[in-house]
Amino acid sequence: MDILSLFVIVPIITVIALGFSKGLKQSRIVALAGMLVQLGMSINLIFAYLKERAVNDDIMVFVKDIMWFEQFNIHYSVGVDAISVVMIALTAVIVVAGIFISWMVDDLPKEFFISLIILSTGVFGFFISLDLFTMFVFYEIAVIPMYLLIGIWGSGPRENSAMKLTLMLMGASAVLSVGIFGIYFNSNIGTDGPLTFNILEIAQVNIPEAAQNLFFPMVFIGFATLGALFPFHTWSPSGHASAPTAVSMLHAGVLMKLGGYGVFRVAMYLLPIGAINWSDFFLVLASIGVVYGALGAIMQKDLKYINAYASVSHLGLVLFALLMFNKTAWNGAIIQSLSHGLLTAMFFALIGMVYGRTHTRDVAKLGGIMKVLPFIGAIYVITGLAYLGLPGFSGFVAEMNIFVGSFQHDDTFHRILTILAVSSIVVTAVYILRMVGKIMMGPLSNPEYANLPKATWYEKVGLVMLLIPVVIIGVMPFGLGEMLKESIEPFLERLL
Amino acid sequence: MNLESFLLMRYEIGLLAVILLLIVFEIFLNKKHKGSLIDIAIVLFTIHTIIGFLPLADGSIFGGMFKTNALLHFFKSTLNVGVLILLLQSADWLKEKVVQQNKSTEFFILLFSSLLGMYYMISSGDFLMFYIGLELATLPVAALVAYETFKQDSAEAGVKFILSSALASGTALLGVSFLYATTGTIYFDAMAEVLTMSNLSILGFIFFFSGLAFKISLVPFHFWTADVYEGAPISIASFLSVISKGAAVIILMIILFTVMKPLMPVWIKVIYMVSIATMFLGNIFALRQKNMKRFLAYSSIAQAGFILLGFLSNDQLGYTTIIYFVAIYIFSNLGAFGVVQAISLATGKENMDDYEGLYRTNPKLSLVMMLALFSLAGIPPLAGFFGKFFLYTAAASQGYYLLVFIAVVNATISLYYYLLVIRAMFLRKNENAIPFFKSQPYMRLGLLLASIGILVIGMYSPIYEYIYSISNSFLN
Amino acid sequence: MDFSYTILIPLIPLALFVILGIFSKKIPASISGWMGSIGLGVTFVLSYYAAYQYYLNGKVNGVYQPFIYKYNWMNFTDKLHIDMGVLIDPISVMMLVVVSTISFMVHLYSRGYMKGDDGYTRFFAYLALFSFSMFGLVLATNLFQIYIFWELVGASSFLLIGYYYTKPSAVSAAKKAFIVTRFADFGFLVGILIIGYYTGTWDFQELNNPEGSVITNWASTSFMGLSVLTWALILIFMGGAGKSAMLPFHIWLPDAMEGPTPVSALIHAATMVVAGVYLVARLFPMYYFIEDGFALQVVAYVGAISSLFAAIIALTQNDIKRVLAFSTMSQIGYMMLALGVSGYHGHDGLGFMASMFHLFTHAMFKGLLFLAAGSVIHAIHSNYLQDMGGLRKYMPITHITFLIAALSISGVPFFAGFFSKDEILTAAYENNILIYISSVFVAGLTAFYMFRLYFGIFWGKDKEYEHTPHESPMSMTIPMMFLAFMSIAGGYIHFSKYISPDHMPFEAHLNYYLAAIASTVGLIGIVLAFIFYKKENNLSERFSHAFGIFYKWTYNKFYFDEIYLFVTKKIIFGLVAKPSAWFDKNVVDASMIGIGNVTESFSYKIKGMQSGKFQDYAMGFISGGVVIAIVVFYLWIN
Amino acid sequence: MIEGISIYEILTLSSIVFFVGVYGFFTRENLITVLMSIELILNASALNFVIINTYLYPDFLQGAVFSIFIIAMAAAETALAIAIIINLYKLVASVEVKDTEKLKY
Repeated sequence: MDILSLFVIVPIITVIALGFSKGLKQSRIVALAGMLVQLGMSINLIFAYLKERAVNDDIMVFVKDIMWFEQFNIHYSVGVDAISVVMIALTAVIVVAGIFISWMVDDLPKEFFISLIILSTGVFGFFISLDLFTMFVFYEIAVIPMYLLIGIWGSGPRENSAMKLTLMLMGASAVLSVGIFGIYFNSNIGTDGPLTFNILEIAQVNIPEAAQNLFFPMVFIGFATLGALFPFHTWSPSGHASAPTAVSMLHAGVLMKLGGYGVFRVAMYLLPIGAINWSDFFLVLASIGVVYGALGAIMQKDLKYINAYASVSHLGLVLFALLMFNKTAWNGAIIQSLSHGLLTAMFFALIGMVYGRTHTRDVAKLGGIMKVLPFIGAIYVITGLAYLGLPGFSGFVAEMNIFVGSFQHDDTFHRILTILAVSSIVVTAVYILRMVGKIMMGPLSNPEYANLPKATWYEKVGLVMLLIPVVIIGVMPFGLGEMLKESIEPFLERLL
Repeated sequence: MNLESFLLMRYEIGLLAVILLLIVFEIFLNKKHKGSLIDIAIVLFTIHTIIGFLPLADGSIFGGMFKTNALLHFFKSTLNVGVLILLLQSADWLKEKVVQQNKSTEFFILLFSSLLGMYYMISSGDFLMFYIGLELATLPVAALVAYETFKQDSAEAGVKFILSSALASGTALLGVSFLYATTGTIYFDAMAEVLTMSNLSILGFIFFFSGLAFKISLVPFHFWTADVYEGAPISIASFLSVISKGAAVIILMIILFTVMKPLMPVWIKVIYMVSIATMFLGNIFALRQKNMKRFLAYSSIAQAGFILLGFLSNDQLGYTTIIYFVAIYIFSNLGAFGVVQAISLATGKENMDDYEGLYRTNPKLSLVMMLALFSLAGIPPLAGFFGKFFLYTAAASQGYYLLVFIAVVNATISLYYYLLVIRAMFLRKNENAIPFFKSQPYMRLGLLLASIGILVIGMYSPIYEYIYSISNSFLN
Repeated sequence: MDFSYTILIPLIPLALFVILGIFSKKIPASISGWMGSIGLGVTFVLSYYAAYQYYLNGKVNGVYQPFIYKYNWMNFTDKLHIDMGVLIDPISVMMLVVVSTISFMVHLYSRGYMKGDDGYTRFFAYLALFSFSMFGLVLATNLFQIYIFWELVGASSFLLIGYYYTKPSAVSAAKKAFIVTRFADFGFLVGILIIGYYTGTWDFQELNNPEGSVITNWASTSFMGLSVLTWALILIFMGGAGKSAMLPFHIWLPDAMEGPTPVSALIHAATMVVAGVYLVARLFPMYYFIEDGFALQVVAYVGAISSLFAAIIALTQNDIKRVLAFSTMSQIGYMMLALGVSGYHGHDGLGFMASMFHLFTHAMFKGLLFLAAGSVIHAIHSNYLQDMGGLRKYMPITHITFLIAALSISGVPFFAGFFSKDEILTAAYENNILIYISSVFVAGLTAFYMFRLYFGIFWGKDKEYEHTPHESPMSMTIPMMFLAFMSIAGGYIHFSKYISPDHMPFEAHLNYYLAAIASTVGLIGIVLAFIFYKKENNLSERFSHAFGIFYKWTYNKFYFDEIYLFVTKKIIFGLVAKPSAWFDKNVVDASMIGIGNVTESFSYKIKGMQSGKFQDYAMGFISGGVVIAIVVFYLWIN
Repeated sequence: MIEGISIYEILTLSSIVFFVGVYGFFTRENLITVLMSIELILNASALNFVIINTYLYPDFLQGAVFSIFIIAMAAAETALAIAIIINLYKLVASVEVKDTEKLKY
């Protein structure tokens, strides 16, 4: 068995094992065991990758290719570069943390963990796929469990939120599929070879400009909807608000990253001319998203809504950076994906903990929680500071890469948008501090809160697991940046 | 003519033997043991199905009126498996409701006759055989639709079905007569050689097409579908929606790609329009349905619209995807209908609202339903996804990106209403949920087979490759 | 010479922060206080040792040489990268001394001041974090490193202002401080980006080299009539102005006094707030040479105006910490204007030197003022002047040290402030007479409001105290005494020997003529304060009535807070954020939902098609066929 | 082949019969008369086959044979339809079209 396919097989085995387990205690242990194996493998993968990279100059390493549907030339084809490796690690961390956070899920625990792990299977599969078809399959596998996860274990208007989320994302994937067909049927232009879904092979041909112009927006919107591109972001706030904690974590932390990753891996790599021709248009949308999401977050009253709009803003920055077409910005985009994934997951976990204890997420009703829950409060403040881009945390590294990269364009259009995007750091500070200040600090808003139970061990483990990589990236960005840049290079070359 | 050439009709002869044996059993079986007829029928049909998988030569008999080839063998076997699953799913219903009325043998005879008609219809080599097969496939079903003689709905559905289908076959016949007028022959091969594009032939095609479109329930020839499904017994609705529709799709494919080949520029346009209309209307009507049978009726209308995408690709890719999708569709729809059947049988409830909270009481049934619906909606890794994806590919291969776009939008709409059922079963909690019940072994086996089909056909690519390898065979 | 040990100066507080932060629950208060103090004591010693070593032996051919130890932290592009490292040059060493002194003293002082507080360990953790950040800022080798630590000091300032986090006013002050400075940092960051793009480097050595390509090529790209580098410098100064509470970003500083008083002393008087000054000083060659010092003019005027503005406001405030805060702002304005009027070579660099000198002395006496004020507040549990009076009897050490500091800030001869302020006035006089006049006026105002405080607190009538005030414990008074010593002795250091823009020592002489004017003005201020406030009388009230509206404006700090509130609440929240939230809900989201609703209602609209009457179905069947036929023939014929 | 009458007249006739049948199908309110209309439609087709065979392709009897089968099928269809209608009559005591409108939408 090759090292990558295990990332799909282990979750599947876990799901099967979960099928046979009974009750909360068994199922959470099974889920945790499976995902800890996954986490161990993903850490191992980082080192294996570094070792392999030293001797292997291919764009992708650990490539494994099995013919699947011969007539369509569909392969089960996997391989990774640095970007997928770090994304996989991110996913594994968040999934494990998510399991810790849902340690006490009471309703249908087995089904909960099954859905969660199926979702993560989709995500893992997506990150290792080199074949557009396989990638698309995993993409949809990742989206669908969301419906059940939000619908069954969610809160508030969960049914409508789940429906909106699923339909918008599947609608986006529908648009994406048209784009994929467009790529597929142009994949042998100039060569006499068969049509192919393989990303690396398609990258060898130059799809005609007219086709690129037609299909780029489809592929881009298809992926970017998942990355909360304005104005296709509205599934995200309500979806997040209704989702149970671990799902919000996984969703904002990982699933939304599929968007940026797909844009990078598919849209821009395979349709470079289209990307360049459309970049201005989408850049405007992404910049609007950055500022607009931040402004939207200021006005929200529900903690999860705040965070959801913050995600719109931060992921807008990812798309924004990707559209800048240079190494620094792309490096920033990827680090931002990682950083945002971890931080949002932390935020959602914290919100979940607060909500689980106080049964409200209304900013106006909360206050002074830090006094009662010092650990949660402290982590909340740290997360907030990290989120607004404080040096020493991953967010800073990401944002600075993005800003410096974006600043390499010296025309007025890019300058204005860049400065607009930079201004979001101020607005981010406003809403983050408003939230932190209101709910964690200040006098205790409700005397009943004085006896809230303290953070439990599994909550602490979950949070600390997420915090560690945030700090590591923030303090020691050098290795990560170099590792990523090497992998970015071949993708960037297509655009230049 | 010799025995060997008769053996080309092995399926037909086998099925006929089953029918005759059943009549014999009916005559000689003690009245008290009439219930065991069901088991006998199932066993006999299983044997027939298994024999069907044995290899068989290609060929044609009766001067080309009856043709057979690898594709048809495959498809007949697929229909057999479908009918077998259907029988398994309806065995309990027969035992509980029909045996008392002493009508179970008729049920099998009518059902198998209809299947026999389909065999002949898809194997036909001229319009006469086609017509006879079509009528043989349709008329017993009409009787079956009205089978629950004590129910007004059933009778009403029967009336609607028989009258509408008579109109449809009348129209189709008029079309055939026009085609006959332009070419002077009713043989497929001969007609294909001399058919040219002319006003009369086009008119003939359109009339003929409307007759078949009625069977596939394509918009605007679909109106009967929902009413008949709702009124008919669930097994029959299921039969209409999977077996009957599947057979009609195949013969439509054969006729369009062989006989009507000269008219291709015309029928491509017709298929294009009808496909869009069918997808949209089917979906939009399905949105607000509360009755599960009606719901599945509209959903199957919409699915038919997707199938048409495969017709746009005039090559092996197109044929393969059509057959592949039909096979997948049969399993998926049987899964859905099977669950509806099981619940209806246990509780008499057929409305979506009654399904609320079903997962908490009957998790396995709900899971089968979910698999079936997600397969219909085209969610990976279930078979329906592969079927739909390849249909899109077929259409896109000819550059019909706009149509593919419309189709994927429709797939999203369809996801909405499939999710409504999922919502009722999984998301809702209900005090008065359908209590836990245990289905009979036949039903469980039927659902299991359908689920396996849903899970395996898509991911296991050799099935697709096999279909691909035989899909060309009907052309010669 | 090897200065690599200076890397320990930031690292010791960092280690302290990590240990105290993680184990804040486990470590008893008594130990954490000592840990912090000893740790900072070590940095204090190291800093003084570094200063000793550097100022005595750091010269080669009469020029102070920079010593740089750095490693590559993050690469952006081929050229642009961030280094983390240590830059030892005259001003950074001077800042090390300032920061470590004040920080050490504040640590010592806090052991007494914070005694019995719940978050004692947390407090020392924050202090350690701040010290780390500030040292990092001071020692930065490049612009981006400064920015990184700049943000970190902002964050630690946020944490420390909001230390009493259950108090809403503290929380909102903390938020305000962070957001206002963050807004200013936005400018700073854009400035950094501009510099990075147009010069390809952030390294101070390359940027500041007067013969280097950066400075000589300043005119190569221009934007709206000015060199882009000038814009960058102005934007960078915006960041500096934010941190240093210059107009119009000063509004956070008075509110920041919500933090514990030692914090005010450390951060909001002595060290962090002068970061802006340090930043301009750091980039001084750029400011001076690019576009003939246009950006430096901006610095000068902003400094002068802020200085005057703050001094006027300070006259009327009743919260003693706020008076000190405005005083700080005013003094930093001094430092800024001194930089602004400075030249580069030789004696022209007097302003630069004076600014650094004043930074040094100001840190000592302002730190002391805050510590003394803290001592007073500690004793009577109030910040307000009305609640104080006659305390000299109860708190002799506080009284004396406060007096020394007040004399020093007022520019009374032989105290440290006299020397540094005099150099500033001299530099201003030589360059810009308008700024000079304003500065002299400010000197008078300073003396007046400082002695208003002094007399208000220590003289006048005894107030009714709940319990008799008593002198603070030794842990608090010893640091005060040390700073009092420095507030006198600091003036006698020959700064021009050590610090100059071009790193070449020069001789600066006291201009007795100007010194006499300044001293006289200061004394007039003191005398006026004596008349007004020595004894209880109604003079001050009569005067405030006489000034009427102007008094009211001053008392309300010229309504700056209200203007900001209006802009943020009404314009940004009300006219931008709220509408965009509304737009999102009612247009973007509604249109997505609308698509679904329209489809569904369409479904209900057309349900009549399925009328239930099979004859209608037949009609549909036939007419459908006819329509297809019509369309096909239409299409086919075309 | 009838002297003096061309294929057009007969085809016109069959078309008229077809559309009379269709019209009848649309408008009759009694199920039995609807069934009769269907007979007209089927007869029109049968007529077409015979006429086309006779006038255009007299060499083979394909059309004529076809028409015989049509007649047979029509009979079967009618028998079945009547049976179902009778069953309906047993249930609702009516053979009116309006009594078959329960299932809709």
